[in-house]
Amino acid sequence: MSIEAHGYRDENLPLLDGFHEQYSVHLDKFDGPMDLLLHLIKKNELDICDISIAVITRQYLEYIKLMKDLNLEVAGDFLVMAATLLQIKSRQLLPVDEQEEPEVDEADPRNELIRRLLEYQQYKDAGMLIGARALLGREVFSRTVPEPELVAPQNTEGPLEVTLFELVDAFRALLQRIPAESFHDVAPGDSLSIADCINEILSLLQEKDTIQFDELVSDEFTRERVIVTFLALLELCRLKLIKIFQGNGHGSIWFVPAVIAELPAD
Amino acid sequence: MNNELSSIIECLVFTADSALSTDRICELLNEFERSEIKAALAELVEIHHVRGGGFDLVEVAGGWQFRTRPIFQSYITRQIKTKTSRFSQSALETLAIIAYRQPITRAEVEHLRGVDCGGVLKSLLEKHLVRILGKKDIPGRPLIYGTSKEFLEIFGLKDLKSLPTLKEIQALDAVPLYERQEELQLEPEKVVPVETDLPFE
Amino acid sequence: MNNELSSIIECLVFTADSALSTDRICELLNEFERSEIKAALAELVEIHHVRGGGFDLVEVAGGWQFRTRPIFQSYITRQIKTKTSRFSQSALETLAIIAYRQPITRAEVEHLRGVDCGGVLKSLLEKHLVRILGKKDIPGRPLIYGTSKEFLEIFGLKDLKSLPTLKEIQALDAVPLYERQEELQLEPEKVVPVETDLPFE
Repeated sequence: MSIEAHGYRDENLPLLDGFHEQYSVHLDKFDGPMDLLLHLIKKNELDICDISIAVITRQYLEYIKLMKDLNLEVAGDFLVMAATLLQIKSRQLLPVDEQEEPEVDEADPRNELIRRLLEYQQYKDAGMLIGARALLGREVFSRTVPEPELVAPQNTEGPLEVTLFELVDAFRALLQRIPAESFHDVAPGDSLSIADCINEILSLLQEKDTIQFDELVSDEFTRERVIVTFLALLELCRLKLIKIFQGNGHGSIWFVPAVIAELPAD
Repeated sequence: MNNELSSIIECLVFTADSALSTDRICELLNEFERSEIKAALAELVEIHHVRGGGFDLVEVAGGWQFRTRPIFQSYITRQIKTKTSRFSQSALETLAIIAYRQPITRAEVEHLRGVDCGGVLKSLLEKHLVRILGKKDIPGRPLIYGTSKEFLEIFGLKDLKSLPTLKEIQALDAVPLYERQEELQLEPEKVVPVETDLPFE
Repeated sequence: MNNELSSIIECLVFTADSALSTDRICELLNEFERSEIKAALAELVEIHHVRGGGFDLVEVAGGWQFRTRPIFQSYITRQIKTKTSRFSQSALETLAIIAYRQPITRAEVEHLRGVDCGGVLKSLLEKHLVRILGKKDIPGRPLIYGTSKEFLEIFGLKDLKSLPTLKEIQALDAVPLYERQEELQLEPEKVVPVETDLPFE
């Protein structure tokens, strides 16, 4: 768990590669920078609410250096925290401006970090408590053998049980199975896709009968949004799913569903 | 029951996936004598018989099993009739395609799945998860499908816009660190907003 | 037990394939009053608790289920494989944050943990411990997450309210963390080396 125990001991390790995994196991014990900070605070027997930034920062950076010496990838998250620590440290070092009124003197620069650490510790402890419970399928077990009658073919009257993630995951699995070129608009990026916009309009039309063009773009009145919405409407019109009206000359554009609700002939 | 062995055997029979033979119990609990185990089993049968609950410990072909008492059969049947049904993989896949690619025709769904979807589509229509939006203006005028209001209800979605995008799900995949850093630069909203003033490294 | 209703309920709970909610029992046994059913359930819990057999009737995830008592774990695992793997610290931390703070976005979880959580989140989603609740009505419409019914089932929680309160956790803080960790290491059964199903790290 600690760096001292497993890190420095073998500095002249001839075949570092072979031990790479062993190292990473120990180093990874820290689930991120917050976890490492908490460890350092405990190790130095500091009070979270009154930590010595100088001590913690030095040890934190040593740890990161150790990770690098061991050729371990240092996650960006660790570097962000290093920057935060250095920032706090530098703010503490700045001479207090005597011109400034004492009333407005800045809050302790450590405060935000302390608040985050306290909060993090709460959830870390909560996680430990939850993890210490007797788990189903591990410490406790429920009955596994179904009653013979219950094996009977399931009927379909009951409510459906499925999660959203399963739905998305099914689609994702499908996309992985079929060649990418079958899809033209799989990854629309961050930009709006016409397909999304069509979905949105269809969904709105389930709720009301008429929609005004302006309503669709009012939330997000950008050039891109207007164009995409317009293209979506044209597509819907082409598919004969909606009818479009426009009031006088430059009046509002309205549209209504033009659904032919027919049942499948089979 | 103050006999710990009985409780242990009860546990084993309870969690076994089929009837558990006396031989097998003796094998699993080899620190106990066969005679002790047999006595404990007899005691267990007696305990459950006397308390007269919903189930009994019975010896069926090949071993021991807890079985509900036949007089309650009619209640169990009620439960089966209204059991929640789970989605088959093909139903889930078809529904996902329709959800993400609507408005879509059956031929398009089948092209993506590579198999006939008539049966699945019919069952989704019957469950009111999918509805017919209209007819497509191409030769043959095929029906086009989309998801229904019930679909949104089942998945707890406010509207179709709330469907997670594939990109969002894919973003959950752990990305190697070096790649992740590059990605951070490319996606400005994802960068943690604070703590950027001090250049480190 | 001379109460037939108790036996019927016992039957239903025993044959159900997951925890059976009080609502569902009332629905299945609509010829009985809800109050009668609740009294019978309480009686059943008592009966099984008193007899102290291999399993108990427990209330989890808003429902009722027979579960073996934890002390018999080592006997049960002689015949069946454990299905649930131990959770890594990052999985537990993430679960705790989601459980206490739901609905919560990935960015919020990551802010609290100070670390990227994509991989952990995905794995929790795949294990059905966490579910997507929808999208948050803020710019970018990020997905929001919450814990699932399976989370309560696996961790044996009656409902979210039975999570340890954060106040209790603070009280626990009186014991220094490292001492607690050493304590854990002293118990050999608790240090399980493999984490086969949840490759979080």
